[in-house]
Amino acid sequence: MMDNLYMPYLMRIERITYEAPGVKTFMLKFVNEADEDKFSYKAGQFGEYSVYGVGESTFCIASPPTRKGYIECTFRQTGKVTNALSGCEEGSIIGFRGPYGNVFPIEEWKGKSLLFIAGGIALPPMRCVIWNALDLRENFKDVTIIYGARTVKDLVYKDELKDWELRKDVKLITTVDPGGESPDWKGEIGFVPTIVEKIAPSSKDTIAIVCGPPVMIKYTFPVLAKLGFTDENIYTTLENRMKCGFGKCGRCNVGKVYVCKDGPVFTVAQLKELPDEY
Amino acid sequence: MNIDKRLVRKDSLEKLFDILKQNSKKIYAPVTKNGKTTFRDTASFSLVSTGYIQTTESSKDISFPRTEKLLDYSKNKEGMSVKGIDLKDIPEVILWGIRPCDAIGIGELGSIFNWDYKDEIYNNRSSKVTVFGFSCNKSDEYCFCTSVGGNPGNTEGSDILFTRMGEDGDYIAEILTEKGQAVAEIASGIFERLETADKEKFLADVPVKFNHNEISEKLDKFFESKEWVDQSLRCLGCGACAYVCPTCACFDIEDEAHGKNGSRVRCWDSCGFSHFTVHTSGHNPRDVQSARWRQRIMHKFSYMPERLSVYGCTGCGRCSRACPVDMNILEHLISIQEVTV
Amino acid sequence: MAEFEPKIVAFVCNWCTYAGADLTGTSRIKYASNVRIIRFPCTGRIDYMLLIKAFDEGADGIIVSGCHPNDCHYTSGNFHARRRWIMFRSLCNFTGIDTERIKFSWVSAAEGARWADIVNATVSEIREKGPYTEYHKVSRHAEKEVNHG
Amino acid sequence: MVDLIKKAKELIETSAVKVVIGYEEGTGNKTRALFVEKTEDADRLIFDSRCVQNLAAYITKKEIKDKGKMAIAATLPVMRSIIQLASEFQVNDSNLLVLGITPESKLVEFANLVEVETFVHQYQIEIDARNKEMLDKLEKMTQPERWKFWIDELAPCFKCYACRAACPMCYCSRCTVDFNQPQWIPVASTELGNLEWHLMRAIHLTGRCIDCDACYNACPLSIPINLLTKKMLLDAKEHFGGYQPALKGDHLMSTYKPDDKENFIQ
Repeated sequence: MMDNLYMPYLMRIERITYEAPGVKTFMLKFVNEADEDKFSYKAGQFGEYSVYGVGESTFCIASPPTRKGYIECTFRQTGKVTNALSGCEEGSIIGFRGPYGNVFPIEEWKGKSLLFIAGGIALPPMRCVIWNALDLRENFKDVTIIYGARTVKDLVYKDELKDWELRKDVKLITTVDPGGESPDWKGEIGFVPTIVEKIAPSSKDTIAIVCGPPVMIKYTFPVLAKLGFTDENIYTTLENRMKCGFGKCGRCNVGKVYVCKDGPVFTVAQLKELPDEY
Repeated sequence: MNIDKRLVRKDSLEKLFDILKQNSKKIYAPVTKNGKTTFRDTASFSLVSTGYIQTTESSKDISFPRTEKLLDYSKNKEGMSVKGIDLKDIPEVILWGIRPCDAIGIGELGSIFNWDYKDEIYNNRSSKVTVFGFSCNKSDEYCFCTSVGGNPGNTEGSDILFTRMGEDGDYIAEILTEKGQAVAEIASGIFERLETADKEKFLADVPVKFNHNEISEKLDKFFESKEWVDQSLRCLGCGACAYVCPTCACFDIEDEAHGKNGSRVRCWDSCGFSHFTVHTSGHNPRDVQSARWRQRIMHKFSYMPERLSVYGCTGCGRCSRACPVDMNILEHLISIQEVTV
Repeated sequence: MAEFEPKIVAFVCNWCTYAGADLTGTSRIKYASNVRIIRFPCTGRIDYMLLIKAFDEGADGIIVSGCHPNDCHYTSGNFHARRRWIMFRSLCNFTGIDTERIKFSWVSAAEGARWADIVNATVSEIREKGPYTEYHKVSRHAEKEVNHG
Repeated sequence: MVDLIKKAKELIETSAVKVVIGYEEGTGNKTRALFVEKTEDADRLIFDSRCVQNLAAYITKKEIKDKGKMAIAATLPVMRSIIQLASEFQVNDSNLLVLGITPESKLVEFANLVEVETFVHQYQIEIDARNKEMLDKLEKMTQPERWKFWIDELAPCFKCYACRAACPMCYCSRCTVDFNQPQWIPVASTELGNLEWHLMRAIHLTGRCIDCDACYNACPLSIPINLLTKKMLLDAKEHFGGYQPALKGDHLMSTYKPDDKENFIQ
């Protein structure tokens, strides 16, 4: 590993969960136990997942660092590598290198309320920090999760959504876009920014974490501002195309900021400093 | 170490080459083909080009090959075996005849490959290169090393720097490093005693064309300038500039599969290509050529100085010479300096 | 050392040659087993890159075969293909690709014996020529040592 | 070129076109493309024997097209490219005005592309003596010699794709080499990958290339890749009768004749 930055860990796919059309979660375990001992990460970091013979693809680690012995990733089948990953079976071996990037400053959030807002396939990067916070539940005041997807079918982590719904210490609001509801849908109907506005969570002592498609993010920030959230208290993640993951291949930078090294976690205050190149 | 200045007679250069060859040194030297001069593994001194102002390609290929294997894998019954390249396999080489602007580029490239994460593949390759620099006694209108802190007789990056005394003269050899010393010892008879020598008077005159500090400062607030659009209109978006550049480091990582076996390779890429930053979703953060041209200039003259404390440009002028549509970097930098924001 | 057994890839159309090859089998005509048949809807679908890739993946010879002129299931697929092969074969020849290793033929659904003849002739010719090392040598970049320049 | 400057000014002034594409003095005794959008810039227009870049490469470029109707100073190869592009529905009379420059360096004005076509058809595409000689030399080589020649020639290619970028016919927004499902041609520069790329390029240009040498002129390593397309041009002529780009009619490689002649299909 020291000699060759590009050498992935070998990981065995322990379990595959079908989340939504085209979306799967892999539970991965280190093939070599020695690798596992060396490995540590924090919520918000990402890695390069590879299918040998096909290539590498960048996505977040979706499981919390508080759960040891495995990592999980959730991906949507869209490109060459995710197609190949999707074709993998339980027991298959894939490559993983990482962790890369910065982290959600969970320690700094101690004593505050947390508001998670996610849309579609952007729940996975947030799931890591949600579970991280829930595993250290006593550190935080209110925990609110607002999660929306296009249709009921597109909601990911359906089992965990049920868990969160049942927990007394979590307030979960799920929503689907108008027209995306099923006859038995009991959640909200409407786009995420609208629902945030309707729920109107308090900004007092609260950190907001927002992940989702660009259009959702674009319309959610003003709603949060209206609710009194300052730019320093809203966190989000950026995703740009990457190859190396550590500031060399030259793709992911937004102005002088490298998403792979300075990100992927940014506050809105930091985003406002960046040129429009993401 | 103290710089050891020696005399190498013009007729001894061939002898030096032969001695190094006899000591089974791999020598990469400038060779001309189709009218273009490039560094190639060269067997004989007779093939070595002289008189070139600058080679078409830079010498970065030696420490950062255009295509280089990162690892091999093979799928078998037990699962998978993966083997990284063995750094011990990387050969020692002599890089013969590079210009000071290329020699300085090795370090600039190195600063990218060592930004936090140490890229030992690059480091290993570049540590195994002994650099025989040759000062410039000629320059052309594309040269601007002096504007980015270099000069035609700059010793930085070379292990031995040769400066020719006049058109057809002998050489001053400055032995600059232990690596240079070690190679010089193999052919100690070649390096004669030198009484006094002032290499400065033999060097090309490269006037300073712009103030690079001023440019960096200006670029900081130049992102939204219309200048990028004006400059890049004729740019065709090929990768010629990046591929001949001694400090362009953008790369791609790809797998090459053959049945159950294959390798992962790293290969050059260019920020000028339209698909360079495109997301799988189709979204492209740099979706017009002007944004990509801006990235090239900003990276070299703003981001690198700020983040890595080095310039991403050595003033070799290769990109301007290689450009099929005459995108002249010097001209564009000067116009950035002149334009009012 | 055992005698060299050439690897032959055959790109054939579904309607004529594939059916012809099927007939060879059902007629119990014995022929060389060196050929891997890849079935296409029509010869018009057989892209140049497929032939190039076959050599890349280790083929020593290639057979491309479809319906006789005027017999195309899609009326003109083989005419289009023929024109492209004329140019492609010439380009291959010009770049020094051994065009004797690419055989083109028309084999109808009724010509089972003819298919066997073509395969046998190709196999023996390629066996004579030996493996296509000239090509395979350059195709395995990854297997080469770590090189410069 | 006084006529051209005058015409360009008039076109911009009357808003007949938004941009005039021509040549200006560049650096290092080179000329380069100029995009005239303001009348005062028209004075920079020049034309002489150094103006060989095929400007037709710009007329399919999004950044230029978005400006609106264009006029282009077009030499014979540029006009041929335009006709070929028009036949492939990439340009038409409503978005392009051709300011022809005859081989005698005279400005000719064309009302429409049909007139351009008529003009172009007065001239045959001829391969120059130097390249003809090179082609003959290659023809006379044995197959292994030719193979070695091309592997050696193409080995330095580092896939900067300047050939593709400079070619007016390479206007695809996504080239075959940019596809990765499947990855037909390796992304990296490798011996075989380079050959595959240039084979693919040549075959995709067969019957479309008008022999302007833009690819060769753009190549920073001066690899004689234009020999491949020249060979295709000559062969097309031999097998299917002369080749001239035409506004209407079938494209050479997407059509056939029932009596196309060959001697290699068993």
